[in-house]
Amino acid sequence: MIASFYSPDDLVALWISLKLAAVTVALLLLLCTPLAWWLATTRSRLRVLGEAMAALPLVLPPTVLGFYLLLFLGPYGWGGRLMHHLGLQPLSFSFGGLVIGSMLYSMPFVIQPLQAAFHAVGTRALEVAATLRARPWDRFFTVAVPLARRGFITGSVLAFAHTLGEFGVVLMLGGNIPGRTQTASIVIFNHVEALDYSGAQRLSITLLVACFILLLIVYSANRSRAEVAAVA
Amino acid sequence: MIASFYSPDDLVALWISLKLAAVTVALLLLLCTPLAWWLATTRSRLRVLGEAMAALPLVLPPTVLGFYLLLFLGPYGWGGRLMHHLGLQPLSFSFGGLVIGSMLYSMPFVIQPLQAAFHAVGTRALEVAATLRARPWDRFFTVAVPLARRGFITGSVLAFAHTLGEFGVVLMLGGNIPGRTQTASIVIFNHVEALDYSGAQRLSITLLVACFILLLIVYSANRSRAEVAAVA
Amino acid sequence: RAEELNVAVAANFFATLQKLAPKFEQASGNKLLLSSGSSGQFYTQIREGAPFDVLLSADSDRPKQLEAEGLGLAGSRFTYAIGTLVLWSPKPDVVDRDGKVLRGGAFHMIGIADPRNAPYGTAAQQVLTALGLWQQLNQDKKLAVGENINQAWQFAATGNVDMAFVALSQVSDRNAISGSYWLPPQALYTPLQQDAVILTRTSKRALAETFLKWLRADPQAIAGIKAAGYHIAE
Amino acid sequence: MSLALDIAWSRADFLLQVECEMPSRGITALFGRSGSGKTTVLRCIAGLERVARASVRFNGEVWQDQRRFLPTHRRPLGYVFQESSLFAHLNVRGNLEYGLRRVPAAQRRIGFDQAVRYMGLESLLKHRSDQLSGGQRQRVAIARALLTSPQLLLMDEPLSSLDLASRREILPHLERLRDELSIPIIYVSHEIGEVMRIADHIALLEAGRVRAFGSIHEMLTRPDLPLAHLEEAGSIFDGVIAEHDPRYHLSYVDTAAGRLAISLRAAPVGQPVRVRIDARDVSLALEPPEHTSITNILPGRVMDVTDDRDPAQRLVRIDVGGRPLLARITQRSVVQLAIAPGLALYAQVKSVALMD
Amino acid sequence: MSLALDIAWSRADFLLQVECEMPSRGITALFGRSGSGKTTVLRCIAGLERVARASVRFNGEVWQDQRRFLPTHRRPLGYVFQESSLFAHLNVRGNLEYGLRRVPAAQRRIGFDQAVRYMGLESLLKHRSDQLSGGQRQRVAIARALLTSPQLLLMDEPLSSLDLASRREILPHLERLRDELSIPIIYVSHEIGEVMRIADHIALLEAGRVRAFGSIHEMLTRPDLPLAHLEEAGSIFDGVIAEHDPRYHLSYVDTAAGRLAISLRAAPVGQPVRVRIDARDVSLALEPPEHTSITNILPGRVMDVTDDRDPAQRLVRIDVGGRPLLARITQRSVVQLAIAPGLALYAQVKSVALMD
Ligand SMILES: Nc1ncnc2c1ncn2[C@@H]1O[C@H](COP(=O)(O)OP(=O)(O)OP(=O)(O)O)[C@@H](O)[C@H]1O
Ligand SMILES: Nc1ncnc2c1ncn2[C@@H]1O[C@H](COP(=O)(O)OP(=O)(O)OP(=O)(O)O)[C@@H](O)[C@H]1O
Ligand SMILES: [Mg+2]
Ligand SMILES: [Mg+2]
Repeated sequence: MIASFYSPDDLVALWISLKLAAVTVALLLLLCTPLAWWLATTRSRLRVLGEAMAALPLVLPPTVLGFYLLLFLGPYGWGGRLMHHLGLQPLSFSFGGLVIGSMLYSMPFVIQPLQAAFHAVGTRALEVAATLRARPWDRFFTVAVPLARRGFITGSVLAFAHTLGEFGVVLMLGGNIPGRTQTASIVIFNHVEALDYSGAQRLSITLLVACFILLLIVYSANRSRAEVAAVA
Repeated sequence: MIASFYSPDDLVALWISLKLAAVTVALLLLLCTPLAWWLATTRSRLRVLGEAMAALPLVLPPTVLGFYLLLFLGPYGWGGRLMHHLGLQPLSFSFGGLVIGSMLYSMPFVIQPLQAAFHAVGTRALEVAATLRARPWDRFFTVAVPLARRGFITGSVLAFAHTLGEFGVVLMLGGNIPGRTQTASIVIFNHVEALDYSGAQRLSITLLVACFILLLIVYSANRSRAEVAAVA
Repeated sequence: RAEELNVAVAANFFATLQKLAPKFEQASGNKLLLSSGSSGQFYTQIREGAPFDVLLSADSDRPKQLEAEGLGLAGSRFTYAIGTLVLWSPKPDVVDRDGKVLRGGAFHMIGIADPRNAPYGTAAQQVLTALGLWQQLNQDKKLAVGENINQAWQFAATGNVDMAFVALSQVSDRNAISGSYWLPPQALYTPLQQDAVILTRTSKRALAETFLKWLRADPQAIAGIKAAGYHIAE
Repeated sequence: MSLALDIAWSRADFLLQVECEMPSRGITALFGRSGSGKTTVLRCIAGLERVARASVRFNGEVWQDQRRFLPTHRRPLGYVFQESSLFAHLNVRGNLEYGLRRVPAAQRRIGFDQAVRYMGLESLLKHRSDQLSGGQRQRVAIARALLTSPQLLLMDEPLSSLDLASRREILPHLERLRDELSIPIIYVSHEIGEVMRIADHIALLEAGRVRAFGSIHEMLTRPDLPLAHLEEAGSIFDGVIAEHDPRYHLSYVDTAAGRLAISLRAAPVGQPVRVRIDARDVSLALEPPEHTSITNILPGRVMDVTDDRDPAQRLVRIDVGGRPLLARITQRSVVQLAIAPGLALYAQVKSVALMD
Repeated sequence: MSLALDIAWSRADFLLQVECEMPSRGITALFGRSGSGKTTVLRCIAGLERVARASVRFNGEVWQDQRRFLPTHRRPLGYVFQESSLFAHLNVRGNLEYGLRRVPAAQRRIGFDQAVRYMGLESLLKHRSDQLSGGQRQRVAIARALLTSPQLLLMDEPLSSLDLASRREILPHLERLRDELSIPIIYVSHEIGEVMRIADHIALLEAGRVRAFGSIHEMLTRPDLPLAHLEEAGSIFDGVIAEHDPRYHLSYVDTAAGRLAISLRAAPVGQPVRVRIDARDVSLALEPPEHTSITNILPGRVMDVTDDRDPAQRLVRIDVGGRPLLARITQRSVVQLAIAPGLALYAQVKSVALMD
C-alpha cells in the first residue's frame, strides 16, 4: 500500500530527511550545549561577541551559505584539502556534507534557547549541588541539564523541523543526488518544479503529519512535568 | 563612495530587507506574545496541539511554503478573494505579501523562546503583583514582560536574522520586483547564480557585518542587566 | 551488472527526462539518477567536483564554458533540445494570437523568469526589448520575476499574474495548449538551445556516451522530446 | 466588622477545613505548627487559590462565595509572603513604588518616606534584590505591602528572618498601623513572644482545622490549650498609667490586680495600657516578702492548680482582683507551701512588660 | 583543631573584615544583626565566593589561601541555605539522596532513615518541593545536608521558619550530631535563646567585623557586649548531677555556685551537665527568703552593678562560689536594697534550665 502511494524515490528521500534531521539535532546538542553553557555563565567580554556570532549563519540566504560551504569543503577549499591530507573523501556531495551544512544552518536555533534556559537555571541550584559534593560535570548533568529541559526541547524541535524543511544549503552542497543527498524537501521541490502538484502535496502532508505527531509526543511527554523555578 | 561600491539595486534591496525584517519582527512580537503567553500558562489540553502547530511552518521547504501561500493569496485562493471583497489589491508581489510570508516562516522562532521565557517567570511574581493591586494586563506588562526580556531578545534576534536570510518564500511570493519586493538575499542569490561572485561577496559581507553590529548592540544593552530568578 | 549514471538535468527538462528515463533504463539495463537544478548551480557544483557524469543544461553557454575549461569532455557537447518561448495565460481570451495585449497595458502583471540566470528569462527580455516595452514595464513594476521558468509558470497558473513568458513545453500537452497564448516570432530572441555534455571526471564514460547517443538518435527519445514541446536541432 | 471565613478544601493529602469569624480590627495571630495550613489560609483570603467551596467576607463585603470571586488585585489587602518575593527586575525603590503607584493618591495613608523610615531602608534604595541580605529583603517586602495602604494586612512570618533588634524596631510600627490607621492584620507566626506582644486574637490551627479561636486573654490562660503550657505562657492585664517615677525610671500602672511597676514610659497619666506577666516570672509566697528586689507583689487567692507539660512544674491560676494570673512553679513548691485552691498568698512578679 | 578565617573583602558598600580562629568542635554561633555579614562569612567558608584576599584553614588543611583554592565540592562540609534551596526537578526523596549518593558508603555516618526520622519527613518523601510548606522545605534541606556526613556543618538560620515544637524536636538531633559524631557546626542565628541552648562559642558580628569571639560563658556575661543586655541575657554554670528526687520530678545539680534544682533528668548521678540561669529569673534578697515557691537560693556577693539598656534596670553581677551570676533588677530595688559591690546577699533563682 505504501509502495503504491509513494514512489521509491519518495521513501528513500523521507528516510534520508529523517536521518539527516536526527543526526543534525544530536550533533548540534553535543556541540551547542557547552557553547550555550559558556555563553550563559561567562562574565567574559567575549560573550557578547559569541552571542552575536551564534546568530550569523541565519543572515545569509541558504543557497548562498551552501555556496560558500561548497567552496570551503570542495577539493580546492581549506576543508576539502584538510580531508585530502587526512586521506578522506571530500565532504561535498555526501551525507556528511549535508550534516555539516544543516548543523551550521540550524545552530542558532539550538544555541539560543539553550543559553536562555541555562541562564534561567541561575547559580543557586548549582551552588547547592556543589555543597552536596557534586563535581562540576556532575552538577552540570544532574542539575543544570534537567532544569534546562525546556531549552533542550525547544532547541531540538526547532532544529529538527528546520532541518526537515531545509532546502537551499542541502541542494547546493549535496547536489540533489537520489539515494544519497536527495532529501524529502528537495523531492517536494522537484515535484513542484515538475508541475506534479499531487506528488508535492502527498509528500508535504506526509512530512507535516509525521512531524506533527512527533511534536505531539514530545510535548505531551513534557507536559506531565511542570516546574517553575530552579530552586524552591 | 557608497554609491560606487554598491549598485543602486543593492542599496534598495538592502533597505527593503531591513524594512521587511523590522516589520516582520514587530508584527510577530505583537502576534506571538499573546499566543506564547497562552501556551505558557494554560492548563488546557489544547496546549500540546498549539505547541506542535507552532513549529510546523518550519517543516515545509520555503519555496513550497511560498507556493502554497501564492495559491492562498492569489485570486482563486481564500486570502485573495477576501482581499477582493474588501476592495483591496491582492497581496502577492507586494511588500505586504512578503511580510505575511516571512511572518509565517519565522513564527516558530518567536513563539518558542517567548513561551519558554514566560514559563520561567512562573506564578509567584504575578501573585505578588496581584497583591500589589496590579490588574491582569498591568502585571503582564510590568512583571511578566520585563522578566521574560531574554525571551523577547532571543525571539527577535532569531526572527530578524532568519527574515534577512529568507529567500525561498520571499522569491516565490514577491516576484523579485526591484524597489518593491527584491530583497538583499535575492540579489545575493542572483549574483551567485550569475557567477558574479564578487558581487555576492560584497553584499553578503555587508549583511553579515551590519547584522553583527546590530546584534552586538542588542546584546551589549542586555549585558548590563543580568538577573536570574523572577523573584528573589 | 547494472550501472548508475548521475545525470544533472536543468529543471525545465526534468519532468520530460523523468518520463524518458524508464525507456532508456529498459533498453540499456542501466539506471539513471536524475538530479534537477538550475544550470548556474550545476556549473558551480561541477567546478567544485560534483559527482555528475552528464549535464543536460538549459542553455548552451554553460556547457561551452565547461568544455573550454576542460571539465566537459571535448566533442561530447550537442544540442538535445531547442525551447520555444510562449506568452501564456491559463484563461481564454487574455492573450491574443499577435501579442497585442502587451501594448495595451490593460493588465496587472506579467510573469517572467529571471533574465540574468534563466535562458527563457533572457529570451523574454529580448522579446520585450524588441517590442520597445522592456523599460516601461520595468518602471511600472509590472514584471514579476521568478527564479526560473517554473516559477513564472506558477505565477500565471495560480492567477497571481495575468500572463507569463513560459516555455512551450510547460503548457503544451500533446500539442494542445489550454488557455490563451502567443508565440513570439523566433527572430525576436536568440534560439533557446539546450546543450548536453559529458563531464571529464566521469568514470562511466561508455555509459554516458550510450545515454547521450540514445537521447540524440533514439526515435522514442526524439518523439518524447518533441511531444514535450521542444524542437530538435536538424 | 469582621473577616468571615468558611473554607473546605482538600489538596493531595492535606485537608483544610476552616470556619471562623475574625474581628476586622486589631491583630489576629494565626498560630500553628509547620504544615498546619497557615500559609494556605492566607492564600485563600487573598484569593490566590481558586477554591470552589470557600466563602470569604470582609466587613460585610463578599470577596468570594459560591457565585462570586473578587480577584486578588481588587481585594484591598497587603500580603507579605513567607519566602522572599521581591521583583528581580526592579531595585528596592522600584519594588516599593510598584504598589504605591497603583493606589490612588487620595487613598494613600502611608507615605514613601515614612515606610522607608519604619523599615530602615534609607541606604538600600538603589540595591538590586540579589544584593540584599535575607532580612533586608523581608523588610523591603513589608514596606512594599504597607505602601498599598491596605485595609487588611496579611503577613506570613514577616519577622522570622530578622534579628531581635530589627524586630523590636519594626513591631511598634506594625502596632501603630493597627492603632492609628486601624488596619487589621492577620499575622502568621510560630513565635509566641511575638504573638503575645502584638496579637489581640489568636486562631490556633492544627492539621488544617481551627482548634480554638478567641481573644488573647482567654486563649493564653486556658489550661486545655497548648498555649498555657508553652515556656513563654503568661497572662495579660489591662490598666491605666497611674504615676511616673523618673528617679527610678519607673511608671506605675493601676490594674484590677493592683498597682504594677513597669519601666518608665513617655505616656500621659490616665492612658490605658496593657501589660503582660509571664507565668515563669511569677513566684508565690505565703507571707508578704520583704527586702527583696522584686517590685511587684500582688495578694491573691489560688483558683486552680493544673499539671504542666513538664512533670516537675505546676500551673497555678491565681485570682488577683478578679483576673486570672498564671504562675508556673515547681511541684515541690506546691507541696511544700501546700498550695491548693482557696489558699490566700502573695504573687511576686519578677517583671512586667508593657504591651502598647 | 580549628577553623581559621582571615578574610578581607569589599563588595559594593559592604566591607567584610573577619580574622578569627574558631574551634572545630562544638557549635559556634554566628550572631549579628540583619545585614552584618553572617551569610557572607558562611559563603566564604564554603568557597562559594571567590575572594582574592581570604584564607580558610580547617583542621590544619588549607582550603584557601593566596595560592590555593579548594572548590566547594571538595570541602567536606554541609550547607543549609538561608532561603529555600530544594531542587525543583527532584522530589523530597530525590533531594535527600542527591548528596547521600555522592558520599562513599564507607564515609557515611548518618543513614537515610535516620535523617528522615530526625526531621520528621516520613510522610513527605514523594512530595515535589512546591508541595511543601515553608518549614517542611527547611527540614528537607537540613536532612539533605546531614546526609553528606559532613565534617563541618554550616547552617544559615536553619530553624527560623520553624515553630517552637519542631525546633524542640530538631535541636537535640543537632546536639547529637555535635556530640556523637563530633561534627562541628557553624550556626547562624539571630535568636539568642537558640544560641544559648546549643552554642559553645559565639562570634559576634557587627557591620562585617568580628566584634568579639569567645566561649559562651564569657560572651554572655561580658557587660561591654550587647549580649548581656539582651532581654534573654543570662549565665551558664557547669556541674554534675548530684541526686534525683522522683517525687517532685526534680534533679539536683552541684555547681560551684551551690546545689541547684532542675526538672528531673534521666541522667546518671555524676554526669557532667550545664545549666543556664536567665538574668531576668534572678531576684535578690538581703535575708534568706522563707516560705517562697522559689527553689534555688544562692548566697553570694555583689561584684559590680552596671547600667542596662533599659534605664529602669540594672545588671548586677554576683559572685556565687567564684562564678559570675547575672541578675537584672530594677534601679529602684538597687537603691532600696542599697546594692553595691561587696554586699552579701541571696540570689533567688526562679528557674534553672538544663542545657542538654
Ligand atoms: N501545592 C501543594 N500540593 C499539595 N500539598 C501542598 C501544596 N502546598 C502545600 N501543601 C501541603 O499543605 C499543608 C499546609 O501547607 P502550608 O504551606 O499552608 O503550611 P504552613 O502552616 O504555612 O507551614 P509552615 O509554617 O511550615 O510554613 C502541608 O502539609 C503541605 O505539605
Ligand atoms: N551581591 C551583593 N552585592 C552587593 N552587596 C551585597 C550583595 N549581597 C549582600 N550584600 C550586602 O552585604 C551585606 C551583608 O549581607 P549578608 O547577606 O551577609 O547579611 P546577613 O548578616 O546574612 O543578614 P541577614 O540576617 O539579613 O540574612 C548586606 O549589607 C547586603 O546589603
Ligand atoms: Mg507557611
Ligand atoms: Mg543572611
